[in-house]
Amino acid sequence: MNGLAETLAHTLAPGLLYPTAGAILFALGLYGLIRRHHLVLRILALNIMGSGVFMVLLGVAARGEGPPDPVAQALTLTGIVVAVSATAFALALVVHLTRLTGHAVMLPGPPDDDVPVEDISRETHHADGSPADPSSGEDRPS
Amino acid sequence: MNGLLVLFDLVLLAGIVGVAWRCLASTDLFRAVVLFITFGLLLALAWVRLEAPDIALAEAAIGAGITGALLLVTLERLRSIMAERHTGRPHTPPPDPTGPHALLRALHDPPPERRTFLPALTFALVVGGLLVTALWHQPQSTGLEPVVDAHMDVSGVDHPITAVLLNFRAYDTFLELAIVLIALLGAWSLGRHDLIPARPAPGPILPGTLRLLVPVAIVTGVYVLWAGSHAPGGAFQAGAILGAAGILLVLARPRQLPMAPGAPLRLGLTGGVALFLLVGLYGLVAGHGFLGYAEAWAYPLIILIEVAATLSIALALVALFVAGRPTGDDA
Amino acid sequence: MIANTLTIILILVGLVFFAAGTAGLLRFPDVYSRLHALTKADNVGLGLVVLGLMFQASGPADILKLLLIWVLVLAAGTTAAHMVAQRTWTHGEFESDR
Amino acid sequence: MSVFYLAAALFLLGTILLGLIRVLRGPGSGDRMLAAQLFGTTGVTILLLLSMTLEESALIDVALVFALLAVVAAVAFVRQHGLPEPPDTPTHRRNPESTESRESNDDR
Repeated sequence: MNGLAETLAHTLAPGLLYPTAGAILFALGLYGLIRRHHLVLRILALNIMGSGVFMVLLGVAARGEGPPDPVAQALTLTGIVVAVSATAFALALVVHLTRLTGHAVMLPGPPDDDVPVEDISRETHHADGSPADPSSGEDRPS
Repeated sequence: MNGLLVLFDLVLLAGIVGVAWRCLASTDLFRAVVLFITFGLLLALAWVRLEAPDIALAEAAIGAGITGALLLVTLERLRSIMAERHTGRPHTPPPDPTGPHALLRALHDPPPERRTFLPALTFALVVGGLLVTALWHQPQSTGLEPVVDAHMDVSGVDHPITAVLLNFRAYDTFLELAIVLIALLGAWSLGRHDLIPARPAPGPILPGTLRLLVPVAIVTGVYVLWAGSHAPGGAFQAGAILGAAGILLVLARPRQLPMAPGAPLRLGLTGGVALFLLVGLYGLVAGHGFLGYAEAWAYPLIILIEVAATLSIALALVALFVAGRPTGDDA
Repeated sequence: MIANTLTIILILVGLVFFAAGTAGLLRFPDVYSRLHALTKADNVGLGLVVLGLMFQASGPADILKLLLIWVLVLAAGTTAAHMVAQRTWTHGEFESDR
Repeated sequence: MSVFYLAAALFLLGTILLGLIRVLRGPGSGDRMLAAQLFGTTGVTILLLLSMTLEESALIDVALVFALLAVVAAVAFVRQHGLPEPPDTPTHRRNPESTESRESNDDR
């Protein structure tokens, strides 16, 4: 009984609980990165993976007695600023890609060089059930 | 007390993982972005629990102020580009979002195909399982805390994280400032910016709030920068706060402000890296090694670098938010 | 002792307002009524908690910071509510953009 | 006393998790934004309570920064409409007059 309580206390200490959650976040982000196609969602998935890494770092830093490891915290701080700059750059790239090709979606399969980009974007709209109607925006009252 | 703390940790972590999962499972991008903003808020609470108030401060400024605004504005840019391409005419008034048309597809991602489910799940489970196993079997160690603690008296500051960032591992910070600058150069290489138009604010509330918030943000930024030498705070957090205030100003300004002229803007953006490099080279010449300081000079030099780095980070974050080279500097 | 009791009472009443705000956010039928519910949590809920914590603050600097936080959240809540309401009024409730 | 603060913080964390239902259901983006706004305020309160429990006065600064920047996302949400066309091509070079007229259209 005493052994069980001890194991439980050991398992639920922040130094072990948070790194575990960080690993779960990393795996979750990886899963989302593989399965979702919209580039903004993929950037969010990458950010979630990054947060998982930060959580592992900070959790390991907070292990044991005494104050947490300042080197790991400083590295995380650096990482957060780098992550936000990279996110901003990636989002700028997505906007530019959308301007050039008309969609912000990474399509499955190898790119087909013969098909114009416009057609690919129409296909996605048909695929999810509602046909794209290029003229529908025009008879909107302004 | 301890049981309650464990319960708090468990609820918080369940919330964080749940929010991340729903965010990545959303078909509606707006929903995903709001969930991501909430994710940032919960993360800040987690950093507090991990005794990392410095990180929580940075997460608060970046998560609440910068990432949210960046994602929301990106969504609107995508919507506006798609609207223009689909109607074949410039997007003049905002598109009517209640209309049943393909415009909204810009902010929509269909659910993923079934055939990627098993491979993706297996891969993620294997990677996650390996990570958890590795973390659970990691030997106990105190990390570098005793080493940092033993050298605090030569660092020139009283806050261990600032000492690590600007003295013991200054090259990290130097390269990080360079990366921020490179990200900005990348964004500028994509062309000129889409300026969010200045608009007369409807009603007195928004200008009133701006008049309250922007000065308080500047004071808070300076305070956080000053606090960094002895308590949680420092150049990144202060830069993020000032950057968020700048983004607020870019978003909400009621009149077209005069464009920042090219040369001072570029000087401000590169100031942090340039000053850091100069100090580093001086250290090399004076025999303290690259990015080393003489002990007596450590405090003033750290403060000098931090001020320049704060300004550079704030300017770079605002410029990254605007995304694109400033107009009117073809020369 | 009296200060502790006051703190506990004020925080408990503040929590009631937060619970009511969340309940309103979940139960009310449209944007405008939800907005009404959550501004109560902003203004009164946080206000009461701040007032309660002031009795425990360690110095005048902390008291001023607590007051400043409350004022800032008041301004943010007012502005956000006003602007969301205005956007909903002019652009519709966006029932279809899910 | 600190147990009371912690219990209160836990309660508020619970209200955030409940409020997530509104973000998931929507239906409108305004509803989702309002929920995020409420989470911001609740987060500030949790931080204040935790600063008492953990006796870490730096957390008041974190709460201050959250309170300061709580409005940015909401402003971005409202003011994002009516971005101009891509300014990359010479025909789309910005000029102030056209911006003004377009904006007055937007705000009608």
